[in-house]
Amino acid sequence: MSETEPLELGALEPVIEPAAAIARVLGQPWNELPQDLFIPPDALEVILEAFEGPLDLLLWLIRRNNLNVLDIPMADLTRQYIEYIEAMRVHRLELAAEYLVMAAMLIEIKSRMLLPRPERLEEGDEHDPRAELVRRLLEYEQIKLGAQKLDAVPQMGRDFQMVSVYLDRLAVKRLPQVSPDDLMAAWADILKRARMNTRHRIGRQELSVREHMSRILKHLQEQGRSLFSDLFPDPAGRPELVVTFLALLELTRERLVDIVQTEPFAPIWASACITD
Amino acid sequence: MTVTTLEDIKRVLEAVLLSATVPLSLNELKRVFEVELHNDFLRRALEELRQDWQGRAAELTLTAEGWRFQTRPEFQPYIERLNPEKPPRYSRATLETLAIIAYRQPVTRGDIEEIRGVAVNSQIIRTLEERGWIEVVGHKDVPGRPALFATTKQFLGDLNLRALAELPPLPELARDSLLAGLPGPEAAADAGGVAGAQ
Amino acid sequence: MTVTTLEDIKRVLEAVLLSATVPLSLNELKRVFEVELHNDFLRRALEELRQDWQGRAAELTLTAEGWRFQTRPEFQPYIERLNPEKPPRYSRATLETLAIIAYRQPVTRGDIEEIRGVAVNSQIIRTLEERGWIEVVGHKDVPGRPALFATTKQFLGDLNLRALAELPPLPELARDSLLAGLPGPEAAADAGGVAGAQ
Repeated sequence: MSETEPLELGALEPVIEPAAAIARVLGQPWNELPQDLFIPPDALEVILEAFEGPLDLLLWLIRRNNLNVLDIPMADLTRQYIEYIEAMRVHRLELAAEYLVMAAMLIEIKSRMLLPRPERLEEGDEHDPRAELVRRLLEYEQIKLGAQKLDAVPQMGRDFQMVSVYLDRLAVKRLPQVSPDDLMAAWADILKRARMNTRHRIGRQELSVREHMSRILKHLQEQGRSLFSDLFPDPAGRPELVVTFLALLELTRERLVDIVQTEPFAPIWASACITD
Repeated sequence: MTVTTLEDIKRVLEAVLLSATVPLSLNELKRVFEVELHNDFLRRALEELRQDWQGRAAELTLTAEGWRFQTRPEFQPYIERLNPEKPPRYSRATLETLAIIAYRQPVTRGDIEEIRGVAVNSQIIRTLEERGWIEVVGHKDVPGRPALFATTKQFLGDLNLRALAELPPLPELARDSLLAGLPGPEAAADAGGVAGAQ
Repeated sequence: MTVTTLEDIKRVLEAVLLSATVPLSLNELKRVFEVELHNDFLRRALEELRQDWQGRAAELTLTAEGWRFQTRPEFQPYIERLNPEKPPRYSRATLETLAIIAYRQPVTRGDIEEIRGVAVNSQIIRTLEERGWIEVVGHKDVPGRPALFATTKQFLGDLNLRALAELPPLPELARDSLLAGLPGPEAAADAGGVAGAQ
């Protein structure tokens, strides 16, 4: 994948550095990479962009130039880096700072190397001031290579696509499902409402109308006909009288009962209609 | 890969159409190839691809918007089980109407209105009729000769019942209190009789 | 349609997987059928389906996220010609950050900075989070309780991996080469091998 980018230096020498080491200044490729840690101030920005940080730069210097990082003339390097502080104050100081930390670290290592070594050297590395730097460089290099490998793994969206064919959701219309229990629940709802209605109708004794209708009908079927006043129960409260009267009206309306009065103030007779 | 044969072209079309999220026109499909392909040739490749997919779970179709792969309708129930949309539900009014017809059949619209205490929306009756769950089984011998509704065999089948008697029984208490609150002594006899007799 | 044969099951799996917009786990695929299928049976059907698709434009793969159909990489140039909007290529900084999280997880920002030797740009973390590749899996029990980052299932899925163990192995580097300031022969071989393989 990364092979598509120009790799001019890489073509000449077997370095592991990816093409990113080649920076571009105002669109022109920048091929003059530093030979050591001396970076001309006018190229610093380019270097900062070309490398991912001081570890990257250091690694590149070691790998490409076979530079012994510890043989760097530290005095010159220090002077140079102090100049950078001035140059970089304007912008990207925070990035330059990391390079300065690295320079300081190198100087520290160098100075420690100059000091007489302690007697106990059996464990080797632990007393080697370079150990920590080497560990970090190795770890960084490993991650750097890991990142390249990771980038080479085929990626969804970049190297292949998820297949997702059209699903015609409207093709089959979904119908509500009803279970027998739903019906029972619906019935219970009707009931609940009915009960509430009943409570409101207390005193109207609606059922009584039908009851009285039945009673009157039965009475008339037995008796053939009856005096209007005999149809009313005795004794009866006002509600019952009203309900009986309503029952009679209803029976008349339904043409189940005939009510006859031959002349004003004559007795009123009720009789069951003859059914055909 | 380089496209040289008709098979190659079919494979490329397959890849492009399988991963597309919208139907693709012939012109769009043409753009995919380095070399300019003749429309007829492309159509032939698409037609062959369509036939290759016969008997598979998806089909290549040409819609007004272009070519696309889509799953065959018979697989939809399976796909839906994976990602169940909230199933649609009948309104309370519809369910109550259905319950009244199921438990008290045969009933007229008037009966339903009387029991529910509100007018019956014609749309509800139509919905249940279209579903094939209720039907008119006769007309009541009263003025206006209103239709008598009853449930159908399909209703029993869809609810996994062998007979109306398998409907959940109404609790005794409920029946009494319902009847107490509702007019009609004859209704009492019916309600018990219908549920038991079917 | 009713599912009775292995072929039927394969067709249903095909329909479900072709239309899915996300990879599907074995359990999700199981849910699709009315009858409970044995895992081994389902795996066998999937394996057969995978083989049926050999030589077609798409392939059935199993990743950490589950089963899915995906186009074969060789068709990507054609698909891209249709849809020239390419996903962004990640910068080295982003890739290195991702590599640290992938290989060393769970890690804090501080860990990443320690390894890379430079401050972590918040935008990089955000980019990877938005891609759904990394997530905060906890907080380190140190002052400030910094967030611990790890890669997600989707990261594995997008890279076609079933587990972290399938990540390309990190090269073993010889420390001597650095210590001497000179590349050792084995390091050179390693490095050359890696660069050559890309």
